[in-house]
Amino acid sequence: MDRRQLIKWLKEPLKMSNKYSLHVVYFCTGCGIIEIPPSITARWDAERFGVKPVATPRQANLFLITGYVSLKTLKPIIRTYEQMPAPKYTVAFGSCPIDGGMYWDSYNTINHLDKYIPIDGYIAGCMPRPEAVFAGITHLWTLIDEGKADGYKKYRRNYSQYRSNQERLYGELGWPPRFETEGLENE
Amino acid sequence: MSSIEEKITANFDGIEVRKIEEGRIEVKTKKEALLSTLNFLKDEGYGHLGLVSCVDRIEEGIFELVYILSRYLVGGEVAVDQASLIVKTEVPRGNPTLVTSVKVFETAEPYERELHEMFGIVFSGHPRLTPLFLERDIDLPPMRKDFDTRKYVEEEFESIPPVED
Amino acid sequence: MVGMKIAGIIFSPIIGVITGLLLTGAARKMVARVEWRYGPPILQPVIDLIKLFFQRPPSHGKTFDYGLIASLAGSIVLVLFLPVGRLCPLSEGGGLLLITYLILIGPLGMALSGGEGANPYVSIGISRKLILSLGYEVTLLLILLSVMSEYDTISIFNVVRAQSENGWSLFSWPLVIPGLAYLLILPAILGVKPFDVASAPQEISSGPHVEYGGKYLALSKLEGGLSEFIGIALFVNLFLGGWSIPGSLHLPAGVLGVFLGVLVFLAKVAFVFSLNVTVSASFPRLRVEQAVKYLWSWPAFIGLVGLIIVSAL
Amino acid sequence: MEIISEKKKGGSSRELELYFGPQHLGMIGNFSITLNVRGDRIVRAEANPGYLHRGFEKLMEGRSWIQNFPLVCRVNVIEPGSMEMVYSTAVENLAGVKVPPRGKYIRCIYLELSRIASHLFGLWAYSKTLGFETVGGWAMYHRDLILDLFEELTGGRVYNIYIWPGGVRRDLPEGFEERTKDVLHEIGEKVPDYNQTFFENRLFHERARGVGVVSREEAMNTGGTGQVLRATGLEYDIRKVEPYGVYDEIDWDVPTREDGDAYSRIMVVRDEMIESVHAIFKLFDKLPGGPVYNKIPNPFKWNIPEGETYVRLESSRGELGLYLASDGGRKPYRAHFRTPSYPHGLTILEKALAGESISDTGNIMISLYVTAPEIDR
Amino acid sequence: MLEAILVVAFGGALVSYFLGRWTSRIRDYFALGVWIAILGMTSYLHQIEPKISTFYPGFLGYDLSLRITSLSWLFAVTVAAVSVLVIIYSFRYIKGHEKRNLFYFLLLLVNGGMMGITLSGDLLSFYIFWEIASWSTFLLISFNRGKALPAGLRYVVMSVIGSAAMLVATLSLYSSYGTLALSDLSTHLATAGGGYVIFIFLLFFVSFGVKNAIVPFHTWLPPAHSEAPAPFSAVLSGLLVKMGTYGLILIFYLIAGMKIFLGLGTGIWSFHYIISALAGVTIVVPSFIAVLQDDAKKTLAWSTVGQAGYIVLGVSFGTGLALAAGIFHFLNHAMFKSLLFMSIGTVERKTSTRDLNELGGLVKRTPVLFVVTLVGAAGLIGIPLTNGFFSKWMLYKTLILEGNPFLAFAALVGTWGTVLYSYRLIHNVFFGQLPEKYRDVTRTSFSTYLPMVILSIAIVFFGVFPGFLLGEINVVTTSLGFTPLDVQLWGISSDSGTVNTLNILAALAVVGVMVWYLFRSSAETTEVSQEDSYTAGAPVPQGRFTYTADFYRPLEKIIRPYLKDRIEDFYGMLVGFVGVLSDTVRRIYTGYVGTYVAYILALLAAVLLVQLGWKPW
Repeated sequence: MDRRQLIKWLKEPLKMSNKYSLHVVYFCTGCGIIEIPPSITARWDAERFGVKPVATPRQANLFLITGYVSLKTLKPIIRTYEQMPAPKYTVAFGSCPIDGGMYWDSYNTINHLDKYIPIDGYIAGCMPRPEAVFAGITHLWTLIDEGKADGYKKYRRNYSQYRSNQERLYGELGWPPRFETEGLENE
Repeated sequence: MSSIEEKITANFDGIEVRKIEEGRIEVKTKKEALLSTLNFLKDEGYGHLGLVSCVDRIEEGIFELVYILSRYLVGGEVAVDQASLIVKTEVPRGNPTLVTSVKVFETAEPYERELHEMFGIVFSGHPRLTPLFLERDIDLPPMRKDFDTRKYVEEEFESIPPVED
Repeated sequence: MVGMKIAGIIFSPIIGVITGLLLTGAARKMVARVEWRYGPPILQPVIDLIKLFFQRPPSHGKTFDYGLIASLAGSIVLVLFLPVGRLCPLSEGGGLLLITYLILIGPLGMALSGGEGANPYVSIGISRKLILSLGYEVTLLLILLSVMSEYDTISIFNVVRAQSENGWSLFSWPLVIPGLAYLLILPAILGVKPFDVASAPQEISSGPHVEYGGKYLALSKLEGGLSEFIGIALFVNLFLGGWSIPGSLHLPAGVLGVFLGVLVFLAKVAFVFSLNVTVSASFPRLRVEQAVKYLWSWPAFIGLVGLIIVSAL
Repeated sequence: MEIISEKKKGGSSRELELYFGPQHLGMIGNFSITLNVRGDRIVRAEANPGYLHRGFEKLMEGRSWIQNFPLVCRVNVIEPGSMEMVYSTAVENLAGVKVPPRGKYIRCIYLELSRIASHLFGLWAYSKTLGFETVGGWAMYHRDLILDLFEELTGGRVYNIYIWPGGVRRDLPEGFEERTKDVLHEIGEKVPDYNQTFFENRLFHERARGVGVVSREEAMNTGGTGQVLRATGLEYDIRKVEPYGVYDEIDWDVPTREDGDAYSRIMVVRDEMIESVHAIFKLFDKLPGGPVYNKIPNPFKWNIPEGETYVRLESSRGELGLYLASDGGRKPYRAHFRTPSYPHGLTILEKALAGESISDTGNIMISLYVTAPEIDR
Repeated sequence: MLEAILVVAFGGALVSYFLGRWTSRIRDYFALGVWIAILGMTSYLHQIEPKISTFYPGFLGYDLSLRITSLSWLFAVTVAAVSVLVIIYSFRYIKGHEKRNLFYFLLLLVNGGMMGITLSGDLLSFYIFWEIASWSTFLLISFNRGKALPAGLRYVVMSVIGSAAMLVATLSLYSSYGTLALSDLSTHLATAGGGYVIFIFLLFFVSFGVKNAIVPFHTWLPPAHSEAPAPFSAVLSGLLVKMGTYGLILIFYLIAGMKIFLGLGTGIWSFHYIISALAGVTIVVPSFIAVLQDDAKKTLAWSTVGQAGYIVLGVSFGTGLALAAGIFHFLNHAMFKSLLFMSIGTVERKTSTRDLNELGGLVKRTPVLFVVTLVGAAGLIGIPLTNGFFSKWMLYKTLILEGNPFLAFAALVGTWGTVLYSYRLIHNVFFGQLPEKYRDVTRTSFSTYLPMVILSIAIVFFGVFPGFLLGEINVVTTSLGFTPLDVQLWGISSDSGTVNTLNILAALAVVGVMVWYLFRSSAETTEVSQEDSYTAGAPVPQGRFTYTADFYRPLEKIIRPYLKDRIEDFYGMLVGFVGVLSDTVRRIYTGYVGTYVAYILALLAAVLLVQLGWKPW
């Protein structure tokens, strides 16, 4: 660790620690998951950078959505995202969460994931290679450094919009609103 | 030993048996005779129900149910003579009900659940016709030919506005 | 003497916590190497801790908070009663019997805290943890009783002192038998594979830690590291002679001696720990009843034989 | 009477309802099992699929015959090769396209390689559910070596779209045979290590023996194929009973075990991997020259005559089938995949889990080779 | 003064019965007043010179006398104190019960009987009070009818056997020495032959062992404790069972004396060692049976058997430290077990079940109850800084240092059983998702909480300052001939220094505050509801998301085969056997269970034989 790093650590321990300790909770939503095991095992070893899968959303601060999102999966995704403690980051894998990808006309996959939960970064490709995963993570680092990875704040700010989008999709969601939905829009 | 085609025609009236390609025999049976046919074929050694499928013949106004049966062969046995059977039956699109074949083949249970969900075919006597894959109710079962998935996506997903900060 | 006591009170918990953290980091590195990986930096647990203290986790209620605080506090207090090298501020009171009871505070505090989390995975994890504890505790009690009977004292400090004069218990007859039994149950005490049933992430989503996020997880990680330290420190003190060096070498008196004693002690702890980690990386996890059955077969038998021999001699 | 039936349906209030998946470290794939638990014993298990349902069969009806290739390989991400094979065989059957001999051999080599890759992935998944990340890491590393070969062959790591109606897309590159053999040798050299640390590990035996037993009758009644059947001693392999490609031209064995438990299934997988390696060497030895594909008509204007076909082949998880119907147009009229995990995951899994400990949920699930995407499609 | 206490106790019982026919409220406060007065009077007797006073001259030609020593004072004051708390607790608990008048009468009678037992100066009055307590206990156990009746019957059979054994021993002593006064007997027994002493000891051991539920005689206890009304369960477990302990101390150390008691036999075949071994079994087996119980009160009942094992082990082991530990544990047990029975009683009253598999989530509704139960359970386990820790620590220490590691092993393993069932009790009652049906459980009234809060404060207080009680106990053990212990207010000396609870307290407090500060100063938390819990993504299923049923199933699979109550089976076999024998008797006494009669007849025959001068030794 050189001196610049050290100064950074002392100045902004929050950002630095969040950068170098990304604990991952992931959803095996389809193809992208196939490249997660190589990234965390011998060939690429994500743990070098402190990226490590954990068991529950409570322990995590990085949410990997590894591929297209079907209607049935989106509900657990929302629940899992809401259960993560802030600050939290989301990274979506592959082309499908961006705009539906090759499943653009499927009746069971939603096309734009960021209508329902905020996404801090996309890794394009079908599906992204492990190198792309690492590129995505290093890009997330710069976003964290610049304070641009603020999806959780955005979610808090625009919760009523997110919630209404989620409810339009499902009708009843099965759990009460996380935050107050009234009176936030004007802020 | 007579071939399976001869046996079937000998035992059932009004049944069409036709070889469609090497190792595949099509058996067309009436809706009412379906269970007895399946039972008979199971007793003949066709114990492996590979697939229960359905084809929406919208122009003819029918659903064509497809049951694919084959034998569990072992050792040196080769399937050239022991062809797989493609058992077919028809139900009208207007009133798609059929008796379940779960009692004959346990494997049919999830397949029939799926067909119920995807085509709206009601299998009477099925132990649980609960939704299998889909999260929300779609008015028209999605695998039917008249279900336009692109229009559905346009209406249901694309209409949701993006979140603006 | 008073100065040393105060130094002990201040330093031994700090040493315990830091060693616990570093051991966790080292374990991750070592396991990574067995798996042909490079592994995280050795300070990774510290980075994780800093991050966790900045997160904003949800809480499930008062018991959820205070149970965890009590758990960590209990474990830290326990370190005060253990000789860490020659630092042993409170070890003259109560001795091993007190330790066997103080050891309970950590897990039970966490169990209470997790209980209010109202998650069945927590409950299953705690149930497994208690069952597993019963499994190894039977042997551990036999071992402790052997040691206490052999040295005719209940004070752990006296045990260590006797070893520094007469040689390590692990290499002396008849305490070698309970020593072996201790080595056999040590993975279970540390909760490493094949005995990590209580927090099996692939079965019950990390068990008692399911509802912990942010600082809760941080505290429980500190507690976890500390309890690993305690498990090994107990072994080192009882069987590897604490601060003493083998042979005719003697540590100098005074501050330097205390310092060197701590270093020697920590070196032994690190050695025993690395032994366990390498073993653990080459085993799958057992089911809990298989683990208990194992713990009640050979280790308990050896422990019993040890106690019989010790009390007969 | 009503009370009894309601209890049966809803379960007693003393039973705990536990969700194993979708977001669970022990769950490989996006799948969910609802466990009704008493103590740590599973009273009843209910498989809950659909998290990966994309409606492939509907999408395929809207795309042309060739456009469907990117779709079919995505049905199963773990072993896309067999998906390509089953679809292109079906298309060939309907259109009457023939495959040249070299094409057939290369197809088989490719299929066997992807079978090994799939099995290594399964080994990773299985050892991970037992908490044995060490062996899992090794297996994942070795799988990556095979994926490198695919990358060289086709340009894609996972989704290769190498098999094509009429053959394969391109011939083997220069020196590919040697490099493949090198990789296989490298993996083969580690087999004793695998054996020592995993397959002959006493703790693995304790965890896997007698767990999740599926008897032969049960497996046959519920549509079990692949390892599930072979672990009960039945030598049932589509490559033997209905040979496709060139499997009838080389000499190879079907490994079996007798007990039908998780241990037997995993050991069958291990033996199959070794058998596949041997098969690849034999295939390379017999590899003939000549073209690797027969020309097909312009894909954009390719009408396939009316008809229907059912194709089946042996994937790494069992019998993979495709029922494909054409109405004479440019697009398939109906496609329905018969995926091996479907009966394994929805029928056999529920039965095998009942009465077992919750510790063994993942153990049983992965040993049955339940792969979520191909159930949901 | 001594007579006054008994007059107030029994007179109060009668008066409260008649008062209750008039008004229940005044009866309640009157009963409380009576026992507060008794408590006051008893406390006033603190460290009084041992004295004897005759209160009924010429009962069948024999003078009945009362006597107070430091030992009996300690027991008497415990009885009085717990009785006061139980009466306060009963206010609410028994309210609305149709026979509450009878309940108060019997409760006061039992408590009075126990006061009599502790204060009696000769074996005959001891026997009389013993019987008063025993029979009113029977009526109280069967108070709720239904399942309680067989439980009561089982108790009465065992109790009659015990009483008969005591009667035989008493009569034998009288016929041998012509006196029953405790102070006289000790001089006589010192010169008696070893065989006779063992005979007397065995008879008394049967009698007190039944009451104290030592392993072969324990079978009555679990059903009785679980079926009795909760306030009485507290009395039963905390006090009445321990009258057996008092009797044992009386007979072993006061009448026979330490020398005789410890001098019977040698090595592991000595009398006191065999009793210690029995006590060891009493610790281990019931503690693990308690782990497997589904009924909260049954768990506590089996736990009572196990804890009684610690007390008997302390009493019988024969060192001063052990005896002090035994007496100390008796006091502690009276505190935490009464507390636990009260709290489980409250839970049962609120939810009308005590099935551990049905309960759950109550911490959200009744936090105070949770805290007091937690303190009680901590005392039961023996967490440092609760009173249970200290008594157990003393016991272990003497067991180890006197060269009995195996007994120490039994005691320590028993503690692990205690940990397991205590945690399960806490977890299954208070933790987990709050079921829908308990959403509207309300907090309980002040009078229910008051005794529990007092007891829990006492548990912690005497855990931090054990010296208060140890000082008193030291006086007792010294008066029984042991060397005094080196007792301080917050500890006791050991070979390695002083166990200093204040050290532990200070360390825990300082470290706790530091950890708390660390916890508080880092990022803030948001409180979430119970429904917001990790479920692998799915919403929480209502009412079926609590892990309670078969909590220790993996363990159960291993240990259940070994933990069958074989003694129960044995008795069942015996009853069957006697039933066949007494078929003729059954015909004469139609409608009554013949076996019990056979027991009584057999024992009466033994009495007669002894009276006729048959000397089996």
